[in-house]
Amino acid sequence: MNKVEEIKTISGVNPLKCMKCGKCSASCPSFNEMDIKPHQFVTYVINDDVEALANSKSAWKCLSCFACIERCPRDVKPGKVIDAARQILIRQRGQEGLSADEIPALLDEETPQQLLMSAFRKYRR
Amino acid sequence: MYKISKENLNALYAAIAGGNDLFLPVKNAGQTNFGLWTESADVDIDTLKTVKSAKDIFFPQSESLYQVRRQDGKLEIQGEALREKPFVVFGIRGCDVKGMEVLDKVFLSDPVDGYYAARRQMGTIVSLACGRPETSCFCKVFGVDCAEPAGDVVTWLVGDTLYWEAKTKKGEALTEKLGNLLEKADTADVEKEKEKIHAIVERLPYSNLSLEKWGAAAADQNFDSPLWEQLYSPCLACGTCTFVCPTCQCYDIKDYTTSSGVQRYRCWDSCMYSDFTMMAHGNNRTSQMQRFRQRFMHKLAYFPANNNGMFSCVGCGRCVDKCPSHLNIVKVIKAFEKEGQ
Amino acid sequence: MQELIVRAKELLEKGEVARVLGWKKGEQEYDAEPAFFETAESLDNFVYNGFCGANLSKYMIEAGKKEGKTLVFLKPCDSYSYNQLLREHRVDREKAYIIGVGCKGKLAISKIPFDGILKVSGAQYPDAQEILTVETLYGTETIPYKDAMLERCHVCKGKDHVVYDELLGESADTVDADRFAEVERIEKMSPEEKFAYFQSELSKCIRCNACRNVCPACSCRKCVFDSTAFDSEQKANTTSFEEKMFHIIRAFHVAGRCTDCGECSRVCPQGIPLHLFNRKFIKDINALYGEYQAGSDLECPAPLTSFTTTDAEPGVGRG
Amino acid sequence: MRRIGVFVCHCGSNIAATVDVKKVVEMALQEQGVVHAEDYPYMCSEAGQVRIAEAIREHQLTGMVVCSCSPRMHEATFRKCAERNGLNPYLVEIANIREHCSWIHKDMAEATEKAVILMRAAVAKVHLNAPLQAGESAVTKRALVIGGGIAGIQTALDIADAGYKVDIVEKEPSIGGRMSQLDKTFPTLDCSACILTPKMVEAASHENITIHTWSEVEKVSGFVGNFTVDIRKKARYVDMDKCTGCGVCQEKCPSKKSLNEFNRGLNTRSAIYTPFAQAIPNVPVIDATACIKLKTGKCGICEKFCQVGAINYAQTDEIITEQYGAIVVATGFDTIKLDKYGEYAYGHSKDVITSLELERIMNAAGPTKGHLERLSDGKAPKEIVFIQCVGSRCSDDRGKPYCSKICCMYTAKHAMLIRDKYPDTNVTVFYIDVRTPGKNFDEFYRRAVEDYGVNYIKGQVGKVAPQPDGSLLVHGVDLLENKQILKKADMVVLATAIEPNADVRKIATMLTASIDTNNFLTEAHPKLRPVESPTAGVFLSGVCQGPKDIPETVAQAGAAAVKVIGLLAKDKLKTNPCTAKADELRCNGCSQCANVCPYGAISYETRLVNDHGIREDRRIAVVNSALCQGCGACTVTCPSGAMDLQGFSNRQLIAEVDAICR
Amino acid sequence: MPVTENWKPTIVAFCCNWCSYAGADLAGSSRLAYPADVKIIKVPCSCRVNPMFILRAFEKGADGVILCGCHPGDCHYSTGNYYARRRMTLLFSMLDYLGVEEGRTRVEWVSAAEGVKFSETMNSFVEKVRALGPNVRLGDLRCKN
Repeated sequence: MNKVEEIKTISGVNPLKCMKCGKCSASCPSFNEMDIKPHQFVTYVINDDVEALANSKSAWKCLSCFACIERCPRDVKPGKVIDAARQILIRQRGQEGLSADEIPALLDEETPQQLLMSAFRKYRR
Repeated sequence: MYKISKENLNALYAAIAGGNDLFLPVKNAGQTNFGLWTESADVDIDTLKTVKSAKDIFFPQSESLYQVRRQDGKLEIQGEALREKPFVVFGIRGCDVKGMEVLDKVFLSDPVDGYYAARRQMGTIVSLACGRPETSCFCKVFGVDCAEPAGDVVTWLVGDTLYWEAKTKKGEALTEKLGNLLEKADTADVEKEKEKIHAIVERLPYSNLSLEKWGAAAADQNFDSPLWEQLYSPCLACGTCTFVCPTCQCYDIKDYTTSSGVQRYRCWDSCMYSDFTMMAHGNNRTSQMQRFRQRFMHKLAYFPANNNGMFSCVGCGRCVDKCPSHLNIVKVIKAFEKEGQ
Repeated sequence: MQELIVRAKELLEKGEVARVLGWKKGEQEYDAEPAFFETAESLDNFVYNGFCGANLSKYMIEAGKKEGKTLVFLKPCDSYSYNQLLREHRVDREKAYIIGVGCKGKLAISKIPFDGILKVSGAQYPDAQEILTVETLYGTETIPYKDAMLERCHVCKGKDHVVYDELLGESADTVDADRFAEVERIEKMSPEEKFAYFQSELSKCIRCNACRNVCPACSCRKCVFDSTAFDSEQKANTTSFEEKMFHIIRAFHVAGRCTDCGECSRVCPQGIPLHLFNRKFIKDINALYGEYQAGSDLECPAPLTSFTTTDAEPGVGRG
Repeated sequence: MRRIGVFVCHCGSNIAATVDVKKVVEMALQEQGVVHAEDYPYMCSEAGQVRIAEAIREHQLTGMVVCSCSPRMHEATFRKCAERNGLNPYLVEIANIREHCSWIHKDMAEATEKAVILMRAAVAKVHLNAPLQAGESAVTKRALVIGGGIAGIQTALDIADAGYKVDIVEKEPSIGGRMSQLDKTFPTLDCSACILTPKMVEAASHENITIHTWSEVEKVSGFVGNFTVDIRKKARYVDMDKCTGCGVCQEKCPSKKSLNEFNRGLNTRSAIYTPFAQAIPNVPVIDATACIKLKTGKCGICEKFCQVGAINYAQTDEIITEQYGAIVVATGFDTIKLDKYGEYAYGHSKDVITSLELERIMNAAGPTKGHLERLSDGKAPKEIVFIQCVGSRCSDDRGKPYCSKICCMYTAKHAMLIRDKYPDTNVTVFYIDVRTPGKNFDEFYRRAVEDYGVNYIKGQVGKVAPQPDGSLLVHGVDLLENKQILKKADMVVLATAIEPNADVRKIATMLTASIDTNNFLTEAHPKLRPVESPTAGVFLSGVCQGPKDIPETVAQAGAAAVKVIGLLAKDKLKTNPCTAKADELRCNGCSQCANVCPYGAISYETRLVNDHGIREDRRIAVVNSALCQGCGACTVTCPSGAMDLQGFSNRQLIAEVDAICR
Repeated sequence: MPVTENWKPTIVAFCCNWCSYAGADLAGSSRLAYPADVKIIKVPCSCRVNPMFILRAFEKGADGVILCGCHPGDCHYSTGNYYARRRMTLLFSMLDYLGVEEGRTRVEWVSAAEGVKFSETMNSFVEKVRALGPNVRLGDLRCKN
């Protein structure tokens, strides 16, 4: 399976459904940190450039807050697309993500719980 | 006379079935009817009366006559092949054998029915005496001796032994073929059995029906009797009596469209049905009373009138057992008997 | 029985009815036949005992064409059939005087497994016994009344008549089986087993039409299976399962109209349990469209001529 | 014996490229009764029809089969062709070898084999076809318009002007509909009321128009030309004939807390009310759920103050039954509910409003008397954000998959009006696309940008967050700049998707008119019959058929009116001759068929029947062929097969089955 | 008839004139392919389909029969498909009861706008019937020679 098919299978997203309304980007709390903006994710899939997406900063800046997934009017769900890109990367790298046992050591007062949860979601599947 | 023990009957059936088709009473879903013998068949020669008589081995309930095919815009007719393979009917009772005689009168007199004639020719009848006659039996009235039925071979089941006696050439040929499966026997047990059967027959409630009011003369005498109006009223106009009857011989001819053309077939019909002999102008018998009368008048008056006094009832009693309304030929005969007194 | 005769004679003599529809003594105790009685004397041959299973309601179609009222004796289950005919305008209530007679379960001679039966005692109404004594050519036997009862009586609809002018006689509670148990048993089979079962049963059918002609719901003047106009005429049986069309369609035509009177199974000369077709539809109708007893009333919508917008989809229950 | 002709159409290459038409002809000639078969490139063409005509004459055809496109396309063509040439039109059958064969199969052998079978089935059917004569039914020269908005009013006026009687049924207390709620109209910015009110008055005063307001359609039966409709006239509690519309009752009414529906619930009204000043009829209704007298029996103030004694608390709903020849559905639209769009804070903040609510706010008769102010604190908004496509173009279950069509234009209108009246108020429009096809539409939008300085930003808003200071923080994006935008606003206006009125499903069911998954009524043909429902005699006007602006609605209303006029102008309609018929010899008179007939077309009579010599009185079903629509429900209910459907008889269908299965 | 790889089922599809027949037309004009085994018979309404037609089709050699009508509530004749639904529910239940393979009968509601659904329905139905092989249980032997 090529990367494009893989990302479609993992995310369950049909990128062609996107109408480029930008609601995802408007909703994204990490928008300014991202090099590739949420509404652009699908373009990379359509253009067969999953590599760039997986190697983007955005892949790791996404907080998995799901705002874009919730609000997307076209059922395109950029959050799932970027998550799938991460998956592909993780699969390539092999198992070297965060494990549940490591979390207590990382805890400190300043770190928001939500961040940890999203980190866990991101790095540990 | 020969004999064979009951436990060896399967070997006997197998031997008969070599080179012949063997029809005999087979039990299926609780009912016994004549069927083709196979190793797995549930043979039942203890049941006195099969639901249907053995009639449909010679005159099937429905049979194809010929096929018409359309080939390149032309019609091509292909007749059904006549029976060529010999067969044996085993376990047929005296009344049903007598029934064959009635059918012969119809189908073998001019114009001869080729399909029937071929089957008669290829068929060997092995009859079986009735060890335990039933309440509804009245074959004696029609001159049938159920202790000594007709047939190519006659058999008696006495205890665990089947006695076998060939009566015709066909029967002898069959006996010969079976070779040493059968062993020689004397007639003493069979004679005793016959006596026993005759004694029972005397005690049967309908054994002494009087046919005085019937026969050829009845065609005129009984036709307008007011009794018919009383007798017919419970009749449901179903065809049970005709379809279980060993002598009813009416049929209808119909066409059926198949993937390969039109098939013309005939099937049993019943004079009890409202569409029996329906023609373009309508029906020649419009009321159920007329249809009901027809059936009994045919059996007891018209048939004897045309066949030297031979009735077309053999007293098997199936209609007595099976009529949903408990109407039957016995009640009809008795009603006319009483009328005269 | 005597009280039925007395009452019938009374009504006949008073001129309230022109004739009586009941059962007439046969040659044996067990072969009483449905009959019309037009005179008081003829009623001496009237009989009512455990063998009077025949449902007289269908005869009322013909009776309705005659002059004057007909007194008819209906057992509780027969009254459902009559009601259904009434609903379908096949009988004229004005021309019927209905005496609802008590029933203690009806017997089938075919269920008494002895050869050469000469006399059966214990089936006489109103004094039916728990044990029947059967004299035969080959000795005297006994059998419990219940064992000789028709299948339908084991799953009796109840002791109440749904239509009558007066009631005479007591009924007994005869239910000792689950009406749908056999249907459920078949439903649980694999398709192969089901097919084998029905093939075995239906291959016995001789197309005598007794089931159809006795059926009060099959009251068509001209059955489709006798009719060339539909190209549906069928008389022949040619294959091992050839009667399916007839039996499926017959059951379908009476679906929602069949009162489950059981006459079809009673009269089948080949002992085919035909009621299992009708009862399957009844069971489905009850489960899918709400409990429905055909003939129980004249008004409530029939299952196949009504609907709800939320009915189950065809194929409901499939895997 | 039938003499059947088979005509196989190539349909250019549409059929001939996939089906071996010569082979179909060859096989047709093998069929029993087929005396002629030919193929031709376009059977439906003039030349094709000439060939058919010649064949009918030459071969004295008594039946014909055309193997061509769907009967929905050209069955009528070929039937007319047959009729012109002396062959009863119902002796024609179509074998659909295009839509059902050549267009869906690629393999020529396979498609040809199927085409042959379809031809055989049609030939088998034609053998049993009987010549049928279309009956006639009278046309009731009166039309019903359901809905009294601009669509309904225009349709009614056009029909009435042509000289036919029209009734308008409107469920609200006044006609006028959505348009009466609008302030100005695009692209001309003329006052909505100013152009609508004259039409309302004209309708009310037209001698051919009867208006039933505060009324609903209860039941519809019958068929084209002969509908019977029950109309529920809801209790008004005010005598229409006595009331002078002075308005005193409304002033005096002590129950003033009911939400004002006309103002979209933005303010309140009295229990006795007229929805708006120009209401027609100008007769108030009493809201029974709010009226103290009706609820408790005490009060009666309006009755006391009414000088003409028009108040009648004892009034009840009244059902009137009327006959119509045609029915026009003009039930209009509503905005969708926004409860699934939590991110826009509609319902949380009073300052997030729908565009329709803005119409009321901008309107001089509205809740703020036309002053643009925040509903939360009454302050004039300085920053207004418009969000487009709220609930439109959504493929999820929160919104609608279609474009609501009117939002781009009314938003430009709103933006322009605000900038014109309040020049120091900034207006920002977040859009996905600006869609302005229409005469002077794009020019209008450009004026908003160029002349009025409206700030259009491409990008959908993600979230509207009410702030503690009462402002609204709009999380948007500028896709062209690829920048996220956080904008503080005083007011947010949502261009909410429109959807067909909630009642339309009920009405469609009553009319047996088909409806799509979005509850828009389906037109008979999307291009060629856009104002007709597939149900004969039912026509569509306005947004009930699909999103439309006012000029389009008025145009369609006129088109629907023309169709109605065309129908009512006929004295008789040809009825479908494919009706049910009972065979008196086989009918049991059991009444089962009547129980399933949706048209009440079956009745019973007792008559003397001669059944092959048996003469007796029998109860027999009789079908009223003017009422029967030919569905066939009765035929299956009939156990004896006495009831049959002409044109689709038992034997015909069985012949088709046999031909396919042989 | 022996089951071979080249065996093709005979499928009869009864389609109501107003919805499903038009849906089939739409499938055609949209070039949505489905097997040529499917042969459509036009009926005015799904309620016109008599159970006898279905049994007749099987008797004469059909391997599958499908009935398509307007969606419940959308019947052109307002109530026809509701009756059809009850009739077919009972009929199919009976056929299941007799041991006829379930995949040989089906009812599907297809509107005039559902060309895609029509095509998908036919594809899946034919696939199922093909998997079941030739219809033996409801066939009339007279038709098979």
